[in-house]
Amino acid sequence: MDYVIEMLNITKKFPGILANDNVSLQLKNGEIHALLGENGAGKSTLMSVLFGLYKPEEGVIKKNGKTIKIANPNDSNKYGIGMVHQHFKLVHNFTVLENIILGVESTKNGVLKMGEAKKRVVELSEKYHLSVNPDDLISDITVGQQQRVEILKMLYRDNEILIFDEPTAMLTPQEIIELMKIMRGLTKEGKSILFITHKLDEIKLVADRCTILRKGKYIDTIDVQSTTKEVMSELMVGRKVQLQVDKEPASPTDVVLNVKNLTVKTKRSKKNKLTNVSFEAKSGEIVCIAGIDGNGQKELVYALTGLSDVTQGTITLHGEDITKDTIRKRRVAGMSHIPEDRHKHGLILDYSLAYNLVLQRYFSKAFQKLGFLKHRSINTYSNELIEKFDIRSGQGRKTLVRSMSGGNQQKAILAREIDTDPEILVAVQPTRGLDVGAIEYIHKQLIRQRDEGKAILLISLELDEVLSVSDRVLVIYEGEIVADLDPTSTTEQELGLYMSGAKREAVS
Amino acid sequence: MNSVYFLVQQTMFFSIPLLVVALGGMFSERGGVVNIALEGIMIMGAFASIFVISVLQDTMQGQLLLIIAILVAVAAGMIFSLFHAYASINMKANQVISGTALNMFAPAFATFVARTIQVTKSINFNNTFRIESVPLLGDIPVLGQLFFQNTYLTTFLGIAILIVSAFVLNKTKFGLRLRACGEHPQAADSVGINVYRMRYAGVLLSGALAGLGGLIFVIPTSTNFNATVSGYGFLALAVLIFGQWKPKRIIIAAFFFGFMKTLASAYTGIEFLSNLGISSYLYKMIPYIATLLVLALTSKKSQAPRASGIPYDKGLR
Amino acid sequence: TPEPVAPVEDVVEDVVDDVEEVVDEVVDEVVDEVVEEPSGYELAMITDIGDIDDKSFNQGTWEGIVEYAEANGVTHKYYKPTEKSTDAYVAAIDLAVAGGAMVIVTPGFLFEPAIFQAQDMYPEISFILLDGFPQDGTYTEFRIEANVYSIFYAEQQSGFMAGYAAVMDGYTKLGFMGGMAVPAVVRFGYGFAQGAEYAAAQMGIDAIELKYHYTGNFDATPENQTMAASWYGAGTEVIFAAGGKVGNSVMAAAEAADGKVIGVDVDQGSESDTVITSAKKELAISVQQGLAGYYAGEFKGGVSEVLDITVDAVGLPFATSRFNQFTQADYDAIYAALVADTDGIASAILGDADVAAAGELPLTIVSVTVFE
Amino acid sequence: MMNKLKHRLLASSGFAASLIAIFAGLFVGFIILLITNPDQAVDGFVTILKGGFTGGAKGIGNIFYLATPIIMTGLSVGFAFKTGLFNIGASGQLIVGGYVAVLIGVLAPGLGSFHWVIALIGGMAAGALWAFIPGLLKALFNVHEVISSIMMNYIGMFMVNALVAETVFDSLRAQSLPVAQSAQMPTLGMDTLFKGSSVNAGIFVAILFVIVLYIILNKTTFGYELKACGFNKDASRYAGINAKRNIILSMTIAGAMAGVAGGLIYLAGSGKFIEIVDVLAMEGFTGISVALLASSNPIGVLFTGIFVSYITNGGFYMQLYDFVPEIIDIIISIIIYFSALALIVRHFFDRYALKSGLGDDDIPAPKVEPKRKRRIGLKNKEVDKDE
Ligand SMILES: Nc1ncnc2c1ncn2[C@@H]1O[C@H](COP(=O)(O)OP(=O)(O)OP(=O)(O)O)[C@@H](O)[C@H]1O
Ligand SMILES: Nc1ncnc2c1ncn2[C@@H]1O[C@H](COP(=O)(O)OP(=O)(O)OP(=O)(O)O)[C@@H](O)[C@H]1O
Ligand SMILES: [Mg+2]
Ligand SMILES: [Mg+2]
Repeated sequence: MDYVIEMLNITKKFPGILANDNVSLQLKNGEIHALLGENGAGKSTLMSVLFGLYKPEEGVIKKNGKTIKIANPNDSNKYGIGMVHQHFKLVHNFTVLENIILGVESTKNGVLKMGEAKKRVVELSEKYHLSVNPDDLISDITVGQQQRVEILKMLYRDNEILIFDEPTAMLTPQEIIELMKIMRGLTKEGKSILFITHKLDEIKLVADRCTILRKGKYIDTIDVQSTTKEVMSELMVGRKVQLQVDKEPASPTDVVLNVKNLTVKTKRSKKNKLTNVSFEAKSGEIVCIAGIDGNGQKELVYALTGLSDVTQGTITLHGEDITKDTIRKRRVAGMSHIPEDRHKHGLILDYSLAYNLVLQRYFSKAFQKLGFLKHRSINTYSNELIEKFDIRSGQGRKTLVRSMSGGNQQKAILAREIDTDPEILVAVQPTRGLDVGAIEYIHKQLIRQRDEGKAILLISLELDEVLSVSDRVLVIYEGEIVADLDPTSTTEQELGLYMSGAKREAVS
Repeated sequence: MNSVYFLVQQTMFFSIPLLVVALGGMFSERGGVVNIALEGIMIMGAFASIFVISVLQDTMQGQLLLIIAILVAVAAGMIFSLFHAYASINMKANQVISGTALNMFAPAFATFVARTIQVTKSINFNNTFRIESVPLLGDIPVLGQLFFQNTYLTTFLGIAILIVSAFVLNKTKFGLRLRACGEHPQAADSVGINVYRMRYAGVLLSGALAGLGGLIFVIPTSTNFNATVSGYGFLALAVLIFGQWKPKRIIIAAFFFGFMKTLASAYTGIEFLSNLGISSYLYKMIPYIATLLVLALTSKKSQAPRASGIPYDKGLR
Repeated sequence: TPEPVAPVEDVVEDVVDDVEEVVDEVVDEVVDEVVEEPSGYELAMITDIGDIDDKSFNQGTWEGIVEYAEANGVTHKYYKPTEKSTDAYVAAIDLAVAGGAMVIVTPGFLFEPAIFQAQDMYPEISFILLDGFPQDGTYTEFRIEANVYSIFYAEQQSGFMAGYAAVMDGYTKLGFMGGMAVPAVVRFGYGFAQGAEYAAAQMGIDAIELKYHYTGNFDATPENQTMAASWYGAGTEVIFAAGGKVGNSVMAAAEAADGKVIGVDVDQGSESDTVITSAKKELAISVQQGLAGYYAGEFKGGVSEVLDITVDAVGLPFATSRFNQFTQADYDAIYAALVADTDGIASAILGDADVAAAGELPLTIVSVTVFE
Repeated sequence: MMNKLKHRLLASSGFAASLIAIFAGLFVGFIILLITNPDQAVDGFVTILKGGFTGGAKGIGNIFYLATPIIMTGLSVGFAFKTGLFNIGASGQLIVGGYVAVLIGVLAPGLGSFHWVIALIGGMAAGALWAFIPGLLKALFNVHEVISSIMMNYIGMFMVNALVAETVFDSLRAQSLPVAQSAQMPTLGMDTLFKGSSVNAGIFVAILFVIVLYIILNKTTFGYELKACGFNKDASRYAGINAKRNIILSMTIAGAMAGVAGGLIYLAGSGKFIEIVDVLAMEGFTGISVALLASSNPIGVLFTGIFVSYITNGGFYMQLYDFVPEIIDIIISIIIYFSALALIVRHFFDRYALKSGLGDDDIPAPKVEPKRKRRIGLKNKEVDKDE
């Protein structure tokens, strides 16, 4: 059998953890090979080794049977290996085009020839339906668009071995379908793909084979067609996982959050980011805001949580007008917030896990007296949360959050936000990047919160999640709420129509 | 009109060194290395080149000697900046500590060497470099008097450096890669750019320009070099930030500041200003206060290169 | 698996042992040091604000010491205090003594309180204090002991001659840039203005302009250069630069503007062709005389004197000056008049103690514009 | 318990690394000594090593005396660093603080035994005000604190020159007047213990502030907030922390420290005065080295301040031999340079500590500022509310 790439007996250590422990992986020519594993299982690490970002302590890499040395990304580029990273590697104040050509610029006497490059990028983006404007700044485009830029970067380089590290985490369902098509197309052109995802559906849809890691160790490589999702998830987690969310119908009571005629306009854009948005969330229900990325979700969340100002309208929490309140006041009044961007907002990467776990509560009586931190309580409390939410890391509460895996970072935020016992929990993409086991757990938590009488506002791009977790679905399109739906009587297709603006209903 | 000519000519003596050194700092910081050693590098550049001038001036004079001095200053600045590069890039050292060390080392070293060689630390030189009037250009009415009389080769060199710097930074492959390393070195690394090498290039360029700046600074304003550049390296750093790390703004900042400094020092020779009866202390403060005011009005969007000051560490997420 | 770390008790014990050892050693060394004969530098100078090459009194003094010491085969050394404070000066004196000093020269009035203390601490050491008289730091107690020789200079006479010569040489637009308004600099400036006045009266000139400023530093800076350039630009013909390296900035400006400069303290004619003359203050010579006295057993201890033109301590270096009209005869005449104090010409020159600011000098022909 | 101590020792690898830097720096210094003056190199070197001890009790006293202001400026710079701000303006804050202290010290002699305390508080307030301005400019207008602090250095210097000339001027010497006896720092008997030195209660004031700042940074919610802002402004805003307020407060506290430094210098009674000279106060820049050598840790600042003073004194005594005195500046700068390199050594130590199976729960908390700690400086993030 001819393998394009073989990674044999790879071992990679980090302080306090064996990220890869004698792991092997063989990629066949022209296949899509999925890599599955819990958060922190070592998937990204393994791929980074292949891409030359990390040097393994042990193991060899072979290409077409020949041992090769990959010391840095230059080498991997040379061998035709490209990678879309889980944490994007884009320069925020460069244009899309500049980011794509970076490293493979075409020049004349050292001077950039941007015109030609632009033409090629436009061609590529049309060919693969990856629509982006080459002249936009990265900081001005959505995460989904950034993802596309990452893919274009790889295509622009004509790489033959493509690594996708959780490329779908940020995409809309339509975009995911598109991406799957693209990936299939790419393999037809003779490229081979390594594909990391936590979504078993996606694996089922496109992957040929799948290698499973657990806690840094190699578990198995399976044939996707002949293996069920249940088996896969069991191999991955080491126990049976419930893939279907299981919940009683909601019994909402009094209104917790009331949003009236909310309008947000920013200095930069002429159009309103939000127009006359009104809705309410009651205790005991999960209200979901569904929509394609960039339709005002961010502005809505920022306005609700106080991260930015409101142009017009009111927000009331339990009857109290909080429209002009500070972030802290809203917090204390019972609003909890799982932010979309965990690195920007959710965590202080250079604080310990313990310090991060009290980020929203360090000032409360439990952790502070007369302005002095009660370290003992902080430490006990964080140990509890770590235990309760199964947050895995090298050095427990003393781990620097920066060194934790993406999934575990997310769990830390969840633990913190849920455990504050909020009146309303604003959860933005709470399961992004989590493994199925963790997702199961999070979903259960959300539902438990609901059942305990909390109101939950879920902002999600994933239709699956929207339909299975929520009790009520509001669809947002271009800054307006265009539908108020009952998830039990709605299909993904219908939802898609509202989300794309093809359909709308009058919402009070 | 005479005092206008005077002010413009004089402004150059302040602005051009600030401009050149700030551009040097720009290359370093856009590549991701904070360089507060500009002051020290200026001293080293000035020291080496003035020393060479003092040795050669009996056999050689004028622009040729100046060109040799320029080359020496550039070389000295680059060599000295290597220490900063090594510490901040290879050793992932704290860049402010390394810079502080170099700032302390340079004057001590210049004094030490000068004293070991010639007892006193000040090195005298004959200024044979001033251009009374540039042939042809100096005769142009008004413009000639403004820009092409009582000037130095280095003034034009400074302007040329500005143009080249702006071009290199924004239009070339090198510039693109350098900027990437200063904003997001992981991204640069992941596309096969050698971050270390680019950062070395940035720091070395800053060494070259700061070394040159030291020479340009000393020549028009004294007849000897005394192991100091009077804090102008730090002012250049201020100009760099004032200029928001962009060449076109840096020149505005350098000229604004230089002009204010000129006014503040020249007021006694300008009747209208000296008649205002403002004390010299206040005049001395004006450039700094004015800069603060302008900054307050223009800084809203200012943003340093994101990765500058952070040693590049592959393992970092 | 890594080696197990030594039990912590052991570690601590080791550390304590080490520390004890080091302390013992240090104590031994200190004792040795105190007992040990100092290696010996007989002549010492303590520097103050500037370095020994400040083109001002540190440098002048040091050059005098070096010259004397080399001519007479005496060991010599200068010491830098850790900071500018009386205590630090005293500590530097201690060090000089520990280094074997027999005579210590301290340039500048800042040493007054330090010498006030040191004269009692080290009665066997001789001190030469330039530009100052020992006092307690608050000007309440002044006292000079037999081991201190205090020297002042009549800088106003030197300045006077410079001003006189400048006007006699045909200049009518003058400038004065002093470093800081310390007494010696002020005396130079006042003398300069009065000398110009005197010459103008003698020549029947009815208007002389004098721009007058203290730069606030003793350095060569672009600011100083710009100010000088602006004066030249506004018509000033010659600037008397009395502030160490400020002079180098003035010379740089003069070279660009065809202006002229008058140097200070030492003959600065060699530093730039623009220097027409220098208002000298013979620090070196007076230091050498003081040292010679010491070695001849005639140290002028307990004496404070003002050295003036009668002992050639101030004046112009005529031979190397670049005058156009001012002749040797003119020079000799004014020199003789000052020495003889003809018509009270020398004693009439006002000094820093007589007038509070340059603007208050009683001048009729010279109009002084003071830039505060 | 013993186990814990062991971990602490290992974790103090930073200290070991600093020692390595010092040895390396001294070694290079020794080589320079050997090259320039082989006969006396050993003697000269020993003198450096002995630091202030060469001067006996007096020398020891002077170590503390010279250390006092640089500990304070070190605290000033270090505290701001912890909040992600680079206070390069300690020099201006120091001189403004020094001036107000002198002003009170000269003009208000009726204050009795509290005189020096009030003068010091005045200096502290003035320094605080001087840093408040860059803090405010940063918080409200996003003006980079480095540039505004540099500007404030010069403005402060010129302003104090003008004010001294107007208010407390000793016209005979162009400097400030001596402060009243009651405004001088008490010596607490140290003048007899360390006879002849200028050491005074200032060192205890410095130690007091070391402790106060350590507690603020490590034990209080305020410190938690400040450091959070330093690490990630967006996240601290998300956590409801008022970043703007913190920037201003942090700068103000930093300025207060530098202001105290100024007060301690001019109230020391060592015969030091504010001169009307256009030169920035050196102590402000030395503070940068002191803070950085200590990784901005207040306790560390105490030791590095004393160390820098120790070796500076060593350099002073080295003048007993035939060396160009600048040699000591060269050696100190080399030590500082090596200490920058030493952080990598320290990193290595930390790794070792982790790798050697000590990854259990009892390792002392990784002191909050690993890799990113070295991100200093000239970074500027908008603290603006709108996105
Ligand atoms: N640079 C690093 N330094 C220290 N530890 C690291 C580093 N990178 C990864 N780790 C640790 O190695 C382990 C594996 O991380 P990795 O990112 O490979 O997980 P993953 O399988 O990609 O997880 P996820 O699904 O959450 O992305 C984690 O425990 C993580 O904390
Ligand atoms: N969870 C944490 N995250 C970050 N830093 C911490 C954390 N806990 C403690 N620290 C820091 O470590 C230092 C030591 O705290 P710690 O509570 O471990 O002290 P201790 O000596 O163990 O005291 P005790 O056990 O009596 O509380 C504190 O000053 C604090 O700065
Ligand atoms: Mg991953
Ligand atoms: Mg504890």
